[in-house]
Amino acid sequence: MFYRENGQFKSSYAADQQLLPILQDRVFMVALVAFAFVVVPLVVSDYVFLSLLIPFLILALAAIGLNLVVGYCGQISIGHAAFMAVGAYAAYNLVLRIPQLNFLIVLVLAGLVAAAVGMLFGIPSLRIKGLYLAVATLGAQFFMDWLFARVKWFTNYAHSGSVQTAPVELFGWSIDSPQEKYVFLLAVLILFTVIARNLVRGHIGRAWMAMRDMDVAAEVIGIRPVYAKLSAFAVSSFFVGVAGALWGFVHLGSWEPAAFNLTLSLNLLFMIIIGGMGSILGSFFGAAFIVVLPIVLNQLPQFLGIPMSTAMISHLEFMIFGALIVFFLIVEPHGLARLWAIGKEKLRLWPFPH
Amino acid sequence: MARNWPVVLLCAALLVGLALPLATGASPPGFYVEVLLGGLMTGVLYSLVAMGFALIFKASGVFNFAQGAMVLFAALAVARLAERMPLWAAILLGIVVMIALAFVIERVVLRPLVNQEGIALFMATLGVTFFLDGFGQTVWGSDIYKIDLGIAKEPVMVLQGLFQGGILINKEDVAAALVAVALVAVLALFFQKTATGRALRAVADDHQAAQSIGIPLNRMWVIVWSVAGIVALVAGVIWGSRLGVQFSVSLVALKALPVVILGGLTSVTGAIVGGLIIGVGEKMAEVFLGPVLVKTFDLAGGGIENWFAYVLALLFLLVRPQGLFGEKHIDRV
Amino acid sequence: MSQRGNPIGEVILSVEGVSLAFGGVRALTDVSFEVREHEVRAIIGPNGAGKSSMLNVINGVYHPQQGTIRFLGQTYHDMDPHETALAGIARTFQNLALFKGMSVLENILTGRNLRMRANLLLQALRAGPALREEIEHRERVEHIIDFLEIQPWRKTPVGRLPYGLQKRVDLARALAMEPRVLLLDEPMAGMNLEEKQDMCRFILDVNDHFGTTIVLIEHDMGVVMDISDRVVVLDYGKKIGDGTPHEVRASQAVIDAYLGVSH
Amino acid sequence: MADSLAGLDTFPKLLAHHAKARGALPALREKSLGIWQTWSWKRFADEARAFACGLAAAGFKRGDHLAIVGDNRPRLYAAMCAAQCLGGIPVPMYQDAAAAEMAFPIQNAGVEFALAEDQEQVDKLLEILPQCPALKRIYYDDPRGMRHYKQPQLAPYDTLLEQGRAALARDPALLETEIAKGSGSDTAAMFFTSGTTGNPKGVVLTHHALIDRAAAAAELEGLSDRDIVIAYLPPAWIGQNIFSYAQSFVTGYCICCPESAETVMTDMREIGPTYYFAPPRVLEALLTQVSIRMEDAGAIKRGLYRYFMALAQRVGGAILDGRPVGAADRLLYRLGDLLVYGPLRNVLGMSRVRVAYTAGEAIGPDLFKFYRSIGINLKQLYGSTETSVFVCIQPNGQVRADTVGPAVKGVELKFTPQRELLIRSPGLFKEYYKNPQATLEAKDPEGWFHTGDAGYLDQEGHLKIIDRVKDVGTLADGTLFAPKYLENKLKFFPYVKEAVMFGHGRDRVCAFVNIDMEAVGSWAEKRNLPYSGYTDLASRDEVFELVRECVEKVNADLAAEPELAGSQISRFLILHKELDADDGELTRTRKVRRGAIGDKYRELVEALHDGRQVVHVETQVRYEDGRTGLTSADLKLRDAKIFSPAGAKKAA
Repeated sequence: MFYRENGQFKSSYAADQQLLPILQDRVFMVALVAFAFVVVPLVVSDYVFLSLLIPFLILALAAIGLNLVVGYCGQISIGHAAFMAVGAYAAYNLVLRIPQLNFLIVLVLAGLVAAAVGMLFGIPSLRIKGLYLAVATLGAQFFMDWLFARVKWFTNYAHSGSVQTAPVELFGWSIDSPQEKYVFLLAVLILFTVIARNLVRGHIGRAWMAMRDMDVAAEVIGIRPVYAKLSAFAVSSFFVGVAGALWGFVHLGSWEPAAFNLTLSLNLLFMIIIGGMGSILGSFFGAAFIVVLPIVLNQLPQFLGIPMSTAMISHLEFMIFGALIVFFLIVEPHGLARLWAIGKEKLRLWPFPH
Repeated sequence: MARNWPVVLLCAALLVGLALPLATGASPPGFYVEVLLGGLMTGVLYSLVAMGFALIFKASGVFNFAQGAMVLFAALAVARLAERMPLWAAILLGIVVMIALAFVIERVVLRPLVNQEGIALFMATLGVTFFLDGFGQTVWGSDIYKIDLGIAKEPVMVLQGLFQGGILINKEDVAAALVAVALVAVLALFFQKTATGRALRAVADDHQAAQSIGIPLNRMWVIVWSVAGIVALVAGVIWGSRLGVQFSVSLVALKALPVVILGGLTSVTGAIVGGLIIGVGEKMAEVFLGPVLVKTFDLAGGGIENWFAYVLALLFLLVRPQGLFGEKHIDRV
Repeated sequence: MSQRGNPIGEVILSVEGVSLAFGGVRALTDVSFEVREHEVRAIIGPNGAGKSSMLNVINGVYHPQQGTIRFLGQTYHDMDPHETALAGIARTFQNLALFKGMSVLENILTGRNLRMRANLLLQALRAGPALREEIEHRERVEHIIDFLEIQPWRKTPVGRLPYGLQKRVDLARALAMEPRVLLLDEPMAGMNLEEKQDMCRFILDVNDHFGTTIVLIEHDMGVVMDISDRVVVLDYGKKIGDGTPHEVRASQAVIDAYLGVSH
Repeated sequence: MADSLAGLDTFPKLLAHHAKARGALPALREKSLGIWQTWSWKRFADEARAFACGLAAAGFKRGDHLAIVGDNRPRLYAAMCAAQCLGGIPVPMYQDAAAAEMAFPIQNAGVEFALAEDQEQVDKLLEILPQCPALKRIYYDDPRGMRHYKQPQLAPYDTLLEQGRAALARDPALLETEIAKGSGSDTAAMFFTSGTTGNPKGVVLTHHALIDRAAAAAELEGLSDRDIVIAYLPPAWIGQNIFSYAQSFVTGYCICCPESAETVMTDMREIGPTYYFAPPRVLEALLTQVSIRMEDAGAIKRGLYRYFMALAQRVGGAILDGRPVGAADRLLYRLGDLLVYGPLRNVLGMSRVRVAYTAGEAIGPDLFKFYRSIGINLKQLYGSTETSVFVCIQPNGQVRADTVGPAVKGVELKFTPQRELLIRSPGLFKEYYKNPQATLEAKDPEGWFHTGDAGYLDQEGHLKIIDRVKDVGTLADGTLFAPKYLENKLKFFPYVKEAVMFGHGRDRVCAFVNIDMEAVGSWAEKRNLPYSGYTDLASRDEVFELVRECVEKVNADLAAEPELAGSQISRFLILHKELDADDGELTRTRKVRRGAIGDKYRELVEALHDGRQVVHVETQVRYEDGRTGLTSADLKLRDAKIFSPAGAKKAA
């Protein structure tokens, strides 16, 4: 309905392959980013920042990471929180042991450590297919849980097993207030989103998708399975590792190993199933959904005057998550992102139905 | 057979590891046998859950992540029902509940997703896991509950003549093991001797062929999920009586996954053998390897049984991807 | 084959004494034949004769228990598919094996993957060399799209295309690899007459225009006789005939195999 | 149009001017290899000059003809200009013509050089080579499939271009001299018109004629080098060529060539032309598509569409014409523009259209109004190959559905007593090539061109065309009978694809009808009416009823026009096959050949007139591959109601 595409022709491949080829999309995106950077910090309350926006931004980043390996490369992982943990503890130890290191470098290094560990656990994917990998990654989850709980060096011999961090400092800017955290995270997320989009529309992204869609054919046309799968694990773990470091440093501030347990892994999976596997945009939808739903569940019964215990609410949350996963798999296996795409297509063709 | 040397090597290493505590004299023989038996006991339970898992995978190609959740759900059901009725009635009712659950899952989840890829079905069982965890705790409550099987829990000293100090054995454990073994036997009979069992095996061998000779797939799925549910219930009850019924049971039950990987996804025998190997292996590792690790690396406690099963399964995967008893898969292009 | 851009050359690929078995089932028994550069070589035989297995051995999907494949003068044993791809062997599939989550263009671009070099970091930033590379290969792919006349569908998800067109995309993807030898596994299976004619034309055009050597499996005997230079006949995993279409048609063993005379 | 074109009296001179004045601006775009490949004016000029030098080197001389066979392709346009540079004459030919049809123009024009787009066209030229011994060089643009052609006449475009480049580098002045030698009175191009009978005639047009008319129209519409045109009709038709060549050379605007015939709609959506020409049949096909696609929409969308289209019908035209409209309606129209008209224009690829023309045949008032009501400035013009197109154009604000507007600057109109329209204009053709007799018949010594069209000027000075003069006849009782007028009225119904009227010298009017397969097919599907194909559908009683309603509506309309009320359609039949140019029933531009049809189906005409109810027919049809076959059917004949003339007494 809002699309006016006449005259938006491409006279070069660069223009044809740009991120958002349609003018209206570019305008919308610029407006959205401007809104997020300028308007949101001015009007939103601390509560919304802390309980909604900050978790959303970090979880979106993690979901993008998981989506790269599961949604794009088709390699199932149910232990991605472990790589978040690796990122978080790597960052913790880097900051602890090399205090003068710039936090951005810490993030990159933490991501690299996570990538290395991710690759290690991705190695079984070379011998085994699909579902077996679930077990390998589940192993990673339990092993990492154990590692960070038991090996004292990682937690700097903290008695309780939990670690504390100071507020992040960046070029003299102390990222302390919710607004500052939000703006910092938003910038990081946008950067990583662009990187993810670039990767998936580059040849490495096509190699991943080829492995996912038809691995034998992919190998026959010359795609090296080792490289495709391990690079997917590495990049994915890098993203997730960075998200883990941010989750620890910016969102939690102090945490114990249980912060990155199996539940978080499953939640990440939930996000990409609901949001849309094989869609960067879907990762955002999924993250938003998982952040918003508990809050709605907490508020709604109150609002309707139905008393409900917190335990009840958390059980209800589980049930809704479960039902939604099955629902989406049956009705729209490509998740909210596909619904969005369909809506967009309808707008482009409006008033025609197809 | 030359290609099998890594497997041989791995098995040999396991055996050496198994023998090491005894050979080095790190453990008195009596204690060693106690640990071994304890491991076997847990292994039997793993085998039970893994059997349910392997059944479902064989018959419907579904990699059922919800097996652990089913164990918890069944255990919760029995525990809470037993508060209002005799245990046997609670168990019977629990079985009815599990069969009903199988119906619902087949109707709501499996049937709409028929012919989907394995990964989609796996994700669906993830959804079922979420749902069962939430639903179970909503309906049955989320505290820790006890199941009292009515068997005395005090340990009995046996074989005092053979080992110094004898071996402590829990009566309940023995009873549980017997029950499990009986169940395995019944299941084996069911598959070998009954028409339904044979139909199930036909389905497992070739879905399309089975359908073409008139075996109703949907009903088979209900049966197989019911059987898996009953197996889960037995496992849940036994576990519940030993450890109490709580959320962590579903995590422990997840160990069925490495078990089937080790044994081979499609093999019931594999599930049984795998369960025993992992049960013994992790117990041994925890008891004998754990302290060594703690001392060497200054760890904050052992707990390696949390991951040992997975690492073991992974090692097996790398040398023998199809598992001990699984069939080798050939790609068709 | 009255008109041909490239005269048939030296032996480019030879299959020497290949035997293959799955478990106890023998799929191929001591099969040998050669393929010359620029020729169109057909492999025919009744169902279950081992034709597809033969292709799978040539491009490394299966590894034969005995025998070797010589390609471009080198002997290969246990070569994996991506290695044969790199060496210059491409193939299409009997049952469509397109990447269904991608558009036509992306599918064909994957055929260029083995020639794309930009590293992860460059791709992540889509920095100069990565972007240049993308554009350069896009242009190559566009020529193939043009050649196979699939322009109106370049941005369509492959799953939405009719069967015949998907086959063409499969061919385009293989062509994008710029192979020396192109293996076609029943390129015309399931097509209607018009689609078959188109596909024949495309195969001959490819052979003529790019000089690609073609090895194809086909059921439609009319097609095989029309477009191939030489034919190998397999039956129960054994070679029972080898020669020009004319010779093969006259061979008693071949006639027997096709008429089902017992052995 | 900022720059003065004084002294630029030929196309090559204009091209040189643009290469200098706007060298970097796009002159031509072509969707090729997935993107819009762009030629700047400089590139265009370079290509044309190089090719010209190549042609010269190959022996192409002043006054030689260059046949150009193919679709809209930049290199073919460059070749047109290249020929003109040397004082030669490009002869664009229909790319969809059969080989046999191409022989006459090539023989007639004594063509020695030809440029073919691709293998398909080369094959046709080679086929007629024995009949055209003069044809000595055939160049081809697309080398695909040409590797094995060994004929000595053949050479690729690229080779000639390379030779031309080399020649140009050796002697740059030669071409300048040749271009300077050209003058406005030289022949610029020759277009063959497919007459309804006999051989086509080569219409000779001078540079001056084409440039003068192109400039006059450009001035009227205020065209500039920022306009964009999509070239999708055959370039051999003046109705494409004037827009994609002559006017572009005058204004410097950009021509866009679609990737292929199948992708025209998509390509047009991308390009978004600002200046657009479409014959009524194209507009009709588009509207049919819109209607059919809208029928699949959900109830809300359909309701919205219906509501706003009704509003547009009421006020859309007035708003476009700048006439006063109530504030509420204006506001609602704005809303409609956001919700329906804007998106619709976008989907049609017409969001940016400032000026759109339709011509070539009469356009249905509903069809015409539809486009105007959704805010597309569609206008009618009148012209022909012989007049370099622009004779009459409807100026903005004076657009009517039933007239074609007043004369464009420089044109004089007058009428014979038989109402035949005569034209005198700077754009008139020089002659029919090698056909002095036809030239004499068409153009009298005073310079008036006899159009053969019957019509008159209305009170506002707008031209109204009724029919061809030779077709206007009388019924047996002397009543005026204008068959084309009736046919058009009937064809304006979506269910009727073609109609042919017979009545001259008879006592009543009878009609042949071709139903529109797409429209009637979907109508039938909605009613669960099974059918196996055209013939089956066309013989259904339900369909006859449908057509009868259309015929009776036409009759009711006619009853209101005093002069034509007597010529209402009293009987009709639905023809068992679709009229086809390959069977000689339509011209290449899809006009019905009434005489040929009347001869071919004489028995049916007689049956209609003598009142039979059923008649058995067998006809020969020619299939696409050239084979012929027989089809036979029992045809039903039906009566239609005749209305008494408004306030009159005469009953039928």
